[in-house]
Amino acid sequence: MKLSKKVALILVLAFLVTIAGGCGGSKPAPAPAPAPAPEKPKEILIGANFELSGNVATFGISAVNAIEMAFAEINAGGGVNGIPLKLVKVDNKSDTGEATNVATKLITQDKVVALLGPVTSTNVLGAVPVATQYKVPLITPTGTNPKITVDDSGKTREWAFRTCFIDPFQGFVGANFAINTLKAKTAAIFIEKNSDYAKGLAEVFEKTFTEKGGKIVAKEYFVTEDKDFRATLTKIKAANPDVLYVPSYYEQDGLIAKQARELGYTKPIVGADGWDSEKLLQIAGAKALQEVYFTNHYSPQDTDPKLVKFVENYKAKYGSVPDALAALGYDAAYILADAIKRAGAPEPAKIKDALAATKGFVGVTGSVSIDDKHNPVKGAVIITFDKDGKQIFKEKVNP
Amino acid sequence: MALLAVNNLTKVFGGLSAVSDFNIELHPGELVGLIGPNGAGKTTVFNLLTGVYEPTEGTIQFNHENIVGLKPYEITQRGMARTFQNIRLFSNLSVLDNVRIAYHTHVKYGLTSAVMRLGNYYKEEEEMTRKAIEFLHIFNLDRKKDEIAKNLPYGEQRRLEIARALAAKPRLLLLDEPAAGMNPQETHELMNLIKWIRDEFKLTILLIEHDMSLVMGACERIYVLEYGMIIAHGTPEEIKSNPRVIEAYLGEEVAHA
Amino acid sequence: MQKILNKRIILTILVLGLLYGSIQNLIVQGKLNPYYEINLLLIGINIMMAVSLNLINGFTGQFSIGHAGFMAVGAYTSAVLTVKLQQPFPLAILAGSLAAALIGFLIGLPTLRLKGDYLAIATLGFGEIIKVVFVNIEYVGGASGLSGIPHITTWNWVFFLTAFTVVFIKNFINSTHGRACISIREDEIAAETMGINTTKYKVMAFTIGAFFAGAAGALYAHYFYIIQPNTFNFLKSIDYLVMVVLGGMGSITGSVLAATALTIISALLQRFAEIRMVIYALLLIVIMLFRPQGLMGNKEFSLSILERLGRGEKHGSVSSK
Amino acid sequence: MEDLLIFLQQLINGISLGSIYALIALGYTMVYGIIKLINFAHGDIYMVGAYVGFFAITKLNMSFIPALLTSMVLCSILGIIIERMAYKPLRNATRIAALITAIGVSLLLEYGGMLIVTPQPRAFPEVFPQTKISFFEGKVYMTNQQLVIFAVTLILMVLLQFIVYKTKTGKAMRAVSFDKDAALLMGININNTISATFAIGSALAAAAGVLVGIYYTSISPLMGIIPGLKAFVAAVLGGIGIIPGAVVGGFLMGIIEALVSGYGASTWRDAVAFGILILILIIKPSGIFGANIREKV
Repeated sequence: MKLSKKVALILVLAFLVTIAGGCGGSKPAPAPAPAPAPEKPKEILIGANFELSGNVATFGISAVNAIEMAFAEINAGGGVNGIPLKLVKVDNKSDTGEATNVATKLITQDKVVALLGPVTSTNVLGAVPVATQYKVPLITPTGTNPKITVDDSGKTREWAFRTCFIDPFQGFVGANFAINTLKAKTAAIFIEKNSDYAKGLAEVFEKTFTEKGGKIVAKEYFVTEDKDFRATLTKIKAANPDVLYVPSYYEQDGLIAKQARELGYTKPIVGADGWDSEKLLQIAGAKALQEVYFTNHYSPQDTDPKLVKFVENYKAKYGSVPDALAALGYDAAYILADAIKRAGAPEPAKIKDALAATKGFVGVTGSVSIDDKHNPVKGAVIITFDKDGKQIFKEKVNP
Repeated sequence: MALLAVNNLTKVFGGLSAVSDFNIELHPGELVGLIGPNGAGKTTVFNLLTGVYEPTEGTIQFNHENIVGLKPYEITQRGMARTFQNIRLFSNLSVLDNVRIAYHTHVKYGLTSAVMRLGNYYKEEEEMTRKAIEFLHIFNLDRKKDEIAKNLPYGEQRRLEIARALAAKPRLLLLDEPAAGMNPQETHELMNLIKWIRDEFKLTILLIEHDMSLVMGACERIYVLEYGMIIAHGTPEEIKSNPRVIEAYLGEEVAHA
Repeated sequence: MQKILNKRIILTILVLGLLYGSIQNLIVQGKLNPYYEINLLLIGINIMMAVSLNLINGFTGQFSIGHAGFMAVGAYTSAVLTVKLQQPFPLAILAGSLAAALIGFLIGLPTLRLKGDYLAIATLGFGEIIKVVFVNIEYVGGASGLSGIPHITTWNWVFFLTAFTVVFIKNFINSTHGRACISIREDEIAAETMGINTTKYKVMAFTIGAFFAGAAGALYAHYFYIIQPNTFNFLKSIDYLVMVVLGGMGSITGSVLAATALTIISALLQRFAEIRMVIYALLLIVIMLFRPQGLMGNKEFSLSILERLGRGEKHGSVSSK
Repeated sequence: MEDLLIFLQQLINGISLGSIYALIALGYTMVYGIIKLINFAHGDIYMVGAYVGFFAITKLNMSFIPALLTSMVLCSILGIIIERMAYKPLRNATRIAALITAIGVSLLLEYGGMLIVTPQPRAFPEVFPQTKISFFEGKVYMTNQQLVIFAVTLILMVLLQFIVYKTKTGKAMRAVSFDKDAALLMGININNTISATFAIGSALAAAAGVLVGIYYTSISPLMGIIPGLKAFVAAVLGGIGIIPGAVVGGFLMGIIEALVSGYGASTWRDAVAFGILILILIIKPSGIFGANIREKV
């Protein structure tokens, strides 16, 4: 017993030493001054600052998986301008302070030329000041809060970019669809209180819906960790809305659709791109998805070979169908690679300028152009479900 | 004039009276014993006097003040200290610290001077330590001042508890079976010590004890408790010959003493 | 005797000064990488949290697991002052600490009657309630948090406040007030019958602990640009509890060591994203199995140990005779 | 009338949510009752239970009952292993050291689980078809799954009461919980008794996991944290260590949450739940069913 205890202790210590050593080793040791000649670097270091543990690890890992896959594909095709990309992947524990910490580490320790991530707006807001301070471009695949790319005075933040919709657009499209196509007069909104994404979309939906003459009869909240929405849904059902707007991610969306139907709510439910996942059908069941519509970047009926290939490869590599976060992460990686290519040299300032000039980039989530507020301009489609719960194209909306 | 006057003290636990109609009067300088069979309610009386339990009925006058409803620390601050049947030392602290803590009520420096090390902090700490060592010296524990309390032998733990109670500078000292677990030699020494501290510190002492030799030898008056009621009260001689007491004790122990 | 103590104070100041000076020198010369600076700051903030929690848990023996709640109060109060009311930073720190202390006082008064696990669960509950309250105040950004907080916290602030916290709590513990708290941990009933107002001292320890957690929160908020209620969730409280237990309940130096070590370990493990938490979990289990009393037990490592060794004295009470 | 029906619906919502808290709380309360350890890992064993059920159904094509039993058996073994490896060496250490270890085990299960099964939520297959039951002309709804969970909770509670009060193991458990040293002197094998408690507690958690998988259809490696916490609160609410107390506490939590969400504001739900907990603790620290124990002086 005594002996085995000692052995265990030694093993753990050895383990730690290895890790510490590993870290020390990977540190760019006091390099003999920055290489003077702009010789071709061996690899281009890109920092990934993602939520790999903590309460939104699901999202972070989804996105980073897709990014790793994209990098592998790019490198298999010879890299960018002949130089392979290398992802330096670091966990921020789903914590804003850690996001700041990690961003600093990636830039000052690992000397990355660009940052990808984090996924949630709050964590991105913790990382953006660091990127700005050290002048390294940052792309968030999924941070929807307008403040990420525009500061309080309305000025565009030079070094921050995103490749997802910002809140206003999808909320606007969703509200128009509810009024025009669904002929809804009243609506209820069910908001994920601790999600910037959901809050932003809901705000715009409400504004647009009331401006067009509709009435919001119920506005309720839940938190991400919730699984049982029946109590609030009962309250919503009692308000008898023509349409229920739920702009969250598929796990909650699926549960809400299922439980709403169980409680006898039969009218339409409208959502946004967070609904896009194969798991939605498994969670909610086909019956619950009747009369469900959501706004998205692309349609699955799309036979775009790029998209088909992405879905297949992701499935093969990770054993599950990619969700919206994966698709957005994948595109963010390719948009970055495209910018580096156009920049000509892997230097932060040049990459930043190239990113800002992105025009008509075609990714798996549609065609992307970056506007002067560093937001993507993309078209949107409205998706609904057939009897078996398969996604079908409903209508197309352009920005 | 009585230092402690207890009238009609009653404590009911969930319908059962642990103590009922308890009356006692202690005069300054007295050394009084409280005896009775196991479960007679002696320790409950102590707990009522020191405010650990609140009485169901009755009054407790201590130094002409009604102390019913006061918190234990308030009663201690008014000059009553006690020891416990099942020794309650601050067992992970040093012997010295045990005594210094009891000196707490007499320290005047405030939080600010404690933290900033201003004002009387050093002077009072030094004074407190000196006093504490004096008390330890009385109980022959001064050489063990840096030992951890729980590492002391049983008899020394008992003595330390009394030293600690004394450090609170009481006028009335309640001792709950101070000789429990001691051998006759130790008990005899303890008896002399108790008498000595009573005289030296001008204390009044109320003593619970099972060891009849100690009670009979040390106490001037004795109260006998059975089923929560006082069944006899008098000088040791009177108690020894009281038939109800002999009955309560089956004659044995009293006859021995 | 006065002399010896003064010598000790001078020695303490000397060591602190040396530590401060050498790091400050590195920063001024630009030799300290910003990443190391961040982690140095985090170490300071974590030390403040761990030491203040140790006062409540380790010294006073009151099992509290809602410490991050007080940090949140300090962080939000100070941030509101600087962001919304444009007040100076020192005032914001003070206000944050006082607000946290006030909340600690208000919470402590009713709950500290509870003991052991019941107190733990009540403090956990209060921590969560504080979080929910911030989630529901849109003025401070609700669930998405308060952003745009100026980046004012510097190494100087952190160093001096950390040193102040440690010295304050150490001096408190080595006074009659501190010993009163310790006696509550040892035996509450005995303490009470020795004339110690246990409620007062429990609430006092709780309030002081909350005060420094509030200060730590204020420093945190003004370094990391944005705060949100979820930053201060119950897992954060657990993190600090782990530091206290790992370092040793009732050992200030233990808390300092554990806070430093865990911050460094956490930073080293950032790279090992997927297995980071697994390693952390294993470490916790293994350390507890081998040293359940924590690294330092309730011993302190201090300069006076050397002193005492020199005089051939035993460990134990600090009898400065 | 309309309002009354909505209230009835909220009550059903609350009871069905409360059943789940109650199921998890049962195991919590047993383990706490016997070794006074807040077994933080309990919520995670519930998660493991859900995953075992998931793989038993999807990969091994088991039907509901065999999958449930498999999950319960595997989780009891897991519970025993955890107890023997992580908690037993600390039985005489401070309770807080044991608590930290429990937190370590909890993190290990969560993130170790994440490594193995990926963090993505998985959709639990529909093992028995859901039917909707409606009352009052479709104004109040309920599903057969809610009924099953409610029934299982009550059955398990009665079964546990039986085990604890009528069987030899149960008597040993009570003896160990009352006084470990005395129990040892009476010839009770303390190690086996504690292991049995962990086995039963973990099996209960596993059952809860599988049922929740079926009920909510979505499972993920971090699914145990919040219900685990709430269930512990429920156990304290009812009087920790008391089996019917855990169930009543669970139902109470569920109903409180449903009513706060339904009539107040859903975002204040947790604050109200914890607020009530604190109030109850202050008024009656030992919980609703607990007996107040006076410290012997």
